[in-house]
Amino acid sequence: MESVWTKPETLTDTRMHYCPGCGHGAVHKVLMEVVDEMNIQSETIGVAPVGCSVFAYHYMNVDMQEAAHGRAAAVATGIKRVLPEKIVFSYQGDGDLAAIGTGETIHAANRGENILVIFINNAIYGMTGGQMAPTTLLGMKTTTTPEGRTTETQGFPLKITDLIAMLPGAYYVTRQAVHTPNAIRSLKKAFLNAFRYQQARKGYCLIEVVSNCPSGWKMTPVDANKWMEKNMFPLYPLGDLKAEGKLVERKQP
Amino acid sequence: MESVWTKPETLTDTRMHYCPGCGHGAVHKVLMEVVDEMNIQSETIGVAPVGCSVFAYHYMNVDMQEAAHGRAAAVATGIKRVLPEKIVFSYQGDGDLAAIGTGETIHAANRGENILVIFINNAIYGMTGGQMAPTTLLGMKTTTTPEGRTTETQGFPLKITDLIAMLPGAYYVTRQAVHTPNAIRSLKKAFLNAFRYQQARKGYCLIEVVSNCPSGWKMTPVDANKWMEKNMFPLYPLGDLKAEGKLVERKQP
Amino acid sequence: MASVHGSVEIQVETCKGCELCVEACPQDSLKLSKEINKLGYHYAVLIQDNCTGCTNCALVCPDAVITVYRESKGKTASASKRKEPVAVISNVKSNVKVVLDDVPKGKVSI
Amino acid sequence: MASVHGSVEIQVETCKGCELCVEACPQDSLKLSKEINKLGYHYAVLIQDNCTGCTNCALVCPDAVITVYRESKGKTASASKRKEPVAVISNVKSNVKVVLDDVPKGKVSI
Amino acid sequence: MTHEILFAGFGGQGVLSMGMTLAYAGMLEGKHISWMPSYGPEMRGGTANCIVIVSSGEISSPIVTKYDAVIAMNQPSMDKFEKAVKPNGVLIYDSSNVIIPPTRTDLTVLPVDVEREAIRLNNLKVKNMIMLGAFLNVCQVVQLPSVMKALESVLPERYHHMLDINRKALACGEHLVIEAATPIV
Amino acid sequence: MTHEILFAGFGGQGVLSMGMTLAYAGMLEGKHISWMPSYGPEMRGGTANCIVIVSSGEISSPIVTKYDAVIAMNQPSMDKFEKAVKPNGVLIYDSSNVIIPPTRTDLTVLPVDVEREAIRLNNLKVKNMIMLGAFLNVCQVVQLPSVMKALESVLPERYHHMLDINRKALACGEHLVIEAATPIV
Amino acid sequence: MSDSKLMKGNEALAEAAIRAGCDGYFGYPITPQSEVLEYLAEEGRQRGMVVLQVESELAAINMVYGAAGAGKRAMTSSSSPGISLMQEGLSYIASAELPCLVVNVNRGGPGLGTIQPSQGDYFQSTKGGGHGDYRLIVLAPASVQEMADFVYDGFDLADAYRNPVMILADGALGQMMEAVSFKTYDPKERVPEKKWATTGKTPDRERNIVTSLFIQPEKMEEINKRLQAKYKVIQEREVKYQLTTTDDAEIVLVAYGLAARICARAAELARHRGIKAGVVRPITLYPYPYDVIRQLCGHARRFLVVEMNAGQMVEDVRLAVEGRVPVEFYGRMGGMIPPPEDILEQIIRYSENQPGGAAPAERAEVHEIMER
Amino acid sequence: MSDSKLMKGNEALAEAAIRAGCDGYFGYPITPQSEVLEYLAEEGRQRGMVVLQVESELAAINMVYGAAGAGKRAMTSSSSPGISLMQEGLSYIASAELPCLVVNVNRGGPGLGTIQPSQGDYFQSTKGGGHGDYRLIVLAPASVQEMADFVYDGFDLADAYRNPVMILADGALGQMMEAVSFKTYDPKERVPEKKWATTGKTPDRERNIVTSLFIQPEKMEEINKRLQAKYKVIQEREVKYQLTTTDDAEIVLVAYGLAARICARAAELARHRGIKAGVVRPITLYPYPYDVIRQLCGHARRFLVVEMNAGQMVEDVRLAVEGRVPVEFYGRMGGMIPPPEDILEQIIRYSENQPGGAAPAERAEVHEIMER
Ligand SMILES: Cc1ncc(C[n+]2csc(CCOP(=O)(O)OP(=O)(O)O)c2C)c(N)n1
Ligand SMILES: Cc1ncc(C[n+]2csc(CCOP(=O)(O)OP(=O)(O)O)c2C)c(N)n1
Ligand code: SF4
Ligand code: SF4
Ligand code: SF4
Ligand code: SF4
Repeated sequence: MESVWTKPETLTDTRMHYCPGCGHGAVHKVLMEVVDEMNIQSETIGVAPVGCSVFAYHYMNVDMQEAAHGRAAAVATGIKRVLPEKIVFSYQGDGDLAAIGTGETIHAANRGENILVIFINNAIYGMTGGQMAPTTLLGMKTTTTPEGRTTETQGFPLKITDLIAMLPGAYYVTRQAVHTPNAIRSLKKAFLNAFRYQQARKGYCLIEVVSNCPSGWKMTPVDANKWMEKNMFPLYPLGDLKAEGKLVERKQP
Repeated sequence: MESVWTKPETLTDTRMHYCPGCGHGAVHKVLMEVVDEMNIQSETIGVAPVGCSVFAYHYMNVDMQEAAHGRAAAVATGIKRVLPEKIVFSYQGDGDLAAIGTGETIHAANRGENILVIFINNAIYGMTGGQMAPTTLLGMKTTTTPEGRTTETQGFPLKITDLIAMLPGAYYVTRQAVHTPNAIRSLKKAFLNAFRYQQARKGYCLIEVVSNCPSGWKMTPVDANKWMEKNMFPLYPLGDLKAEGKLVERKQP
Repeated sequence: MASVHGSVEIQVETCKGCELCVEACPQDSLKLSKEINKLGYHYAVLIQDNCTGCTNCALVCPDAVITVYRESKGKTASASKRKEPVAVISNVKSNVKVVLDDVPKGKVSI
Repeated sequence: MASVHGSVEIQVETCKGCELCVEACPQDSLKLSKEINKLGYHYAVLIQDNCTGCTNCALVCPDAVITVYRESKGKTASASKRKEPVAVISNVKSNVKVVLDDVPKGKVSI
Repeated sequence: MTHEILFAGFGGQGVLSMGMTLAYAGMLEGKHISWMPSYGPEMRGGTANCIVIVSSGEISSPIVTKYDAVIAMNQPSMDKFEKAVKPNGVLIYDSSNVIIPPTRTDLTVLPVDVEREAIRLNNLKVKNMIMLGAFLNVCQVVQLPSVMKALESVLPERYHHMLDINRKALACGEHLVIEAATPIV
Repeated sequence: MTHEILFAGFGGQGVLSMGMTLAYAGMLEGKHISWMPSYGPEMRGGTANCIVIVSSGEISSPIVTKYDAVIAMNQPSMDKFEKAVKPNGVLIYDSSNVIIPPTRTDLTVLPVDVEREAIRLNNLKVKNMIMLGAFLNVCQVVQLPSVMKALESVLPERYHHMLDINRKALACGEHLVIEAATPIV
Repeated sequence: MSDSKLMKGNEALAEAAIRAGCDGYFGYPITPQSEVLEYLAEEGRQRGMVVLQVESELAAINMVYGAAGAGKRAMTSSSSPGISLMQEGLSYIASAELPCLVVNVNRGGPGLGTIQPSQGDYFQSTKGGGHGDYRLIVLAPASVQEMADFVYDGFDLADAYRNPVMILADGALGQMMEAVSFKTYDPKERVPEKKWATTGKTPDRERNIVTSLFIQPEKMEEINKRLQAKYKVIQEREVKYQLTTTDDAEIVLVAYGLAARICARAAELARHRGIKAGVVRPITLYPYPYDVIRQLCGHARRFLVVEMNAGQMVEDVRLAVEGRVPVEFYGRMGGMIPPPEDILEQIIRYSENQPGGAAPAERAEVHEIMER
Repeated sequence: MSDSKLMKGNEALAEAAIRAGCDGYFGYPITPQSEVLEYLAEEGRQRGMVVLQVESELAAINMVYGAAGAGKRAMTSSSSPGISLMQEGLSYIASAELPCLVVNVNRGGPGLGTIQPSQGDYFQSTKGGGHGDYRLIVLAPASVQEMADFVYDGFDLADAYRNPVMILADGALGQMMEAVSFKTYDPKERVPEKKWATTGKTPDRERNIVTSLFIQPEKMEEINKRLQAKYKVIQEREVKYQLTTTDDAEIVLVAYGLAARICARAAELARHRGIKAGVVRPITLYPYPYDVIRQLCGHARRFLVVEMNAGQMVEDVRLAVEGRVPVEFYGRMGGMIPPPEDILEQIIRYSENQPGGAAPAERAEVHEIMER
């Protein structure tokens, strides 16, 4: 027989430190698959966040920089501005991108930086042990919302991707997932689009991946994915929010 | 004859340091007028920004705190959370609120902090001598955009008020001005609303005041106001963006 | 001649001569003086007695230096209350082309 | 019995037993082993020879430890290329109630 | 009198709570105690461990490098800490997880097949308590009753339905060592 | 030979450019120079000032507190800096803006009615150059031609159409002092 | 010890904050101190305290500014990188003279570094990591009990001097468990009236303004003089330290926090070998116990400073000793903890008067570096 | 001096940045240094440099991280409060060993303070305001010419040691004008090849990773040792200072930046009065010229440290002198500049051996403070 699916070459052989079933691994895999297919390893520079994916550079065989917590978009801007010919992406969690990094996130998008920002939304702070994230759902229990998130104290889940889509600087904004083979296929297309747009100097692209955190959620991976479909997708519906610079009409939940 | 208009009592007699015709003075005046009329001087705590209005506490005869550049919303949050019965407002310029303070601005709104944020949008950094602001118009010349603002380098004017209006935590979001007697009357109503909402614990209110900066714009006050009507209002149309928690339908330019 | 009679009091020493009141006055009752005050500004003055006390000038004045008075309907002005405008200039012509030399530059910058 | 014939190769030592592949497999060809690997995980194994090589398991596997093979249409399998699943377990019953004791807690936290 | 003890094993094996239970028992007996966990990376997959000091007097350094006793729940721990036991100290290990037994001859070495016992108790979550029981039998750092009592505080409320099985495990562990005395490998 | 000079006045009176022009002229003549402005709050409304040092040798401190000459363009500056002039130094001031004349008798005091001259030149923006011209007449810190030349570099391109009127102002200032010699108050 | 609990340092600190009457806690998670926020999120909220997980450390320190300025007891906690982000805020708080408590559970740096215990932030804490001339009062606990006790002291000192107080611990102290008991403490009795706070301008007083802006340099210098005078008083009144067998010590160890406890053990071992060793443990890192160290120069033949960093406090020891006797340094970096045995080794070396100490690096290494 | 221009210090620095081949400038306006950004926004952009006004100092320093990590010459500039916001970023940059230039045009603090010139950020710059053990190379210009020259030196040093370099000036140096000339300098010849930079992984090499994360303490300690070894070399090789009439000086002034020039004048005046005064001006504040100061203890009867702060560098002088002779301090704070005459007064006082110096505050004042 011949192999019909093998690990992408640009993904290193290092065993990933992620917990069993964690979405980070899947996203890494698809991303590197696209780097392989587009044959852009030598022009790609990635920026890792502070978060569980802080070690992304152990697994992605491309030049990478590890940014301070929340500053990945600024670091990516610094790189892209002095190396405009290269393909630059940042990879960030919800705490990194939507809490401490809010300013850098919004202004990079508003400047229309010609970069790709990958946003892993698992509604929790995985790395530090399961605290509330800006995207944590109402009523969701975390180590810092033991009674569940309430609007009085912690406000509302922040749909930052929707805000970014409103900015004229943002060219392509989409929300994806990695829980099923089809979701994976769709995410792969999104990555292809984003990198092609960057090559064409179209400007800022944001790909949110609604993902899981079995450890933080205290569920088995299989249950976590089920819970995600049931509870996260309604608030964070999958699909394009902005395509080719135009807002995509979609009924808001 | 009897006096039909006199300086509000809560406005101190200190001569304001603002340049001739600067909108800051007018906003201070209206704000204190409302504090007088609502008779809330003793419960009101203000937060001054870093910007030309850094000395606001010289002119407003209420307890005030001077916040670090961009952190006024955080400081206001700190005050309001420990003194929930008081009326708390922050007063910020566009650099303070929409550049360095982006994170604090958005998260205070998203938490639905029960405070009023007053946002003076003069499309420039007045205090530091006329550099570009996030709200600076495209093509507008400033000391840091000598050729005029271009999207390539500096991105787009940031309509942060529109973003905030999208957040469920924001209850009342409006855009006002101070260039005519009617604008002043309308702004006064807005202040009254916001303070009443705060007393009723409705949550976060944002009042943007599209204003001028004769010095920064290098125009006489009269010309500045004309220029403002002609160039700023189309991009920053006056009126409510969100009333009583609901987005107000309005055609975006 | 306006139906309602009013008047304004302007603190000339704190006026910054921004001219916004002049612009806002529907009666053209205001103008900038030829003289400058201690701060070097040409201050606003009432130049005609046609003020209706509409308060427009006071509303737009950023420095709140204008107080507006109005003939109270029904009752006649009690001398005590009545106030004269502090400065009225008959001839505002001037052969000096006054240039509002660049609006004070170096403000406090932090 | 599936029309197309395929098979998978699973690196049992790096598998973390997350069971997502098991979930994703339309043929129910996969299951978690009774044994644990060096890392203490019950790894995925192919338990039936009905794999169609649809690649679903490989696609969802977060750790990219699955390689998928398929009978190439037209030509017969060249022995050289053919690979056997590394581990096949006949009886997956077990009298030990295996509890996936709390998913590794103390992850790197920064 | 001071006991310096190290508990080591995989992240999931509950070595930290083993130590915590012992420390708590020590506290209940009015002794000075300290519990110093390893935290961070080595806890994932690799080994977790904690140093427990139980003493009749003030404890200066909570950090030591030589131990009166080491409890090793897996091979990596054994490899890493065999040499850290003081001469004539005690080295107890989970023989179901440790393939290569220790080589030192100046120690009391006790292999314990906690796996087997756990299966007998039909609960793999109490391996650590079985081990603790076994340990307490050879080193009377604290009294078993104190440990039983300690469990109530160490186990979070929501797990109190498991108090009994844990107590059973402790007891069974204690009795085990008698067998162990005649080495079972 | 070192000249330490202070220019002071309102923000809008162009005292900074006065000093800058002098400094530039000094540089053109190959002298060592430094220009130290006051910056910040006191510039709004209040007084702005700058210290200009022109010297044949290295300039150590650009900051001094006593001056060979002070040019005061308004009352506050006069009040503040009269005492800062070195004995036998020069104190020139704009008599159209200074109501209370200086009282020191150990100085060369020169009131100059720049307002009147400016009106004569029908341009109130060149008061500062009139004053500079007057000053240069009493203290030949640099040669007038150098100053004329300096103007080209100090005036931003977009104002070069005003070079002439400024030169005129300088000249007229120089000539003024002859009158001033016989004090006009 | 019946009333004592077995707690992590971080938990003990959090529990003490509640008992000390802390009105508002504003924080952002970071290892190795997230337990503080987590404990308060559960216990604190239930017991009526304002506990907010905020968007960043920047927001946190500025919320503390606001809450402290409003006259309430406010605090935040973080670890090294997060504390670096608070430097502007701390400078503002010190300048506006607001009382508050900031906790740094120090981890190994620089940069993202590691999460293991470190004392690498000594300079930042004691000399001022923010801009301008200001000082934090810095308390260095060495046990879980002190992690709790110093919270009360911290708030009291902060209120007494209207100055920010920092508790500088390390990851190990935050994570380790010891028996801790909580003293009876009634905030109502302790918290002074705060006439200066912004609580709303009542007719009976002028408005209160909390600011750090004094644009006129003359005024700003006055403020600075006031601050310096205050620091002088603090230096005179608030120095705290602990001496262990220093009376006859010929070799004196100087260390703080966890390192001090390890040194105590090392000194003990040294004395078993007949070496007269003692330990000075600064409890307040600012104000610093210069005097006591100077006095020890009498019989001490040598000082050995032990830190979990590259040598920071050693400068303060040198400033105290002023060359009277040699001051040696031994340190471990990047999250490594020096075991008592290693320190003993150093003691022996020096008591035998051998040269050395922890050489930063070999010449070879150095060249390798330059060759890069 | 035909080729020389009359420029503000800020402008000269900006012009030099362009000529030094700075590829990217990322900054945020703040007085008294906004002219740097403004000059570059016009001149720099026209001459092909990347010049970005960004949303905050935080963003700026992290963009510098990115650009420097990409192998380009990157810089930012700010003033005190803005620099405080960069402390986390600076610690990251130092840890990841990225070469870059950071300019601090120091103003009076703490807090928002004033915009007048100050030297209050000495500690922050030299001891590390950020977390962990790291050092910046700190250059202190004293003239507009040096504001320009030190930009070239700064970039060269940064590249040579892969270390962030800070130019620490003050508001006056930024705002004052002097004649300045620009040397010929060809970046192409000076910028070394940066094999470690992230420029895209080509087949011929392993991927490059820029990071400051070393989670294993053993590894992190190695990194720290490497850094310390590097700093040792820097301390050995890069110390720069200027001596003025110190050969026979009995009273030696120590000051840097603008204060040093004022001291030079004061020393001159002192010598007119027959007092043998001299000045040591540290040009590099890190590495610090400890040795030269130590050597001067020979004939110097006294040191007088003059700073525009409450006394920060004086600690380094004391560390050098180690009590051999008295070290006095005179400082002005909050944006005040000490005129030569005042310093002369101090010199006279000390040469007449009177006690004193700038007493921080009177006892009375102190009490007043405590009474608050
Ligand atoms: C300045 C700073 N603050 C806080 C932290 C601690 N920290 C590390 S990762 C993280 C958040 C991780 O959550 P997220 O960004 O959602 O990524 P995830 O781990 O969930 O993938 C935090 C708060 C830090 N390292 N630096
Ligand atoms: C941390 C910090 N960065 C920068 C500054 C300098 N600064 C003071 S005010 C200001 C911006 C003022 O503009 P804006 O907020 O629009 O208010 P305006 O002056 O226009 O009213 C800046 C950048 C500062 N004081 N602190
Ligand atoms: S903690 Fe959550 S996000 Fe982090 S690796 Fe584990 S599962 Fe993934
Ligand atoms: S600079 Fe602009 S904003 Fe500031 S006071 Fe003047 S006019 Fe107003
Ligand atoms: S509006 Fe006010 S400040 Fe302006 S000119 Fe009229 S009176 Fe004067
Ligand atoms: S998905 Fe991958 S890691 Fe998970 S069980 Fe299957 S093979 Fe193992």
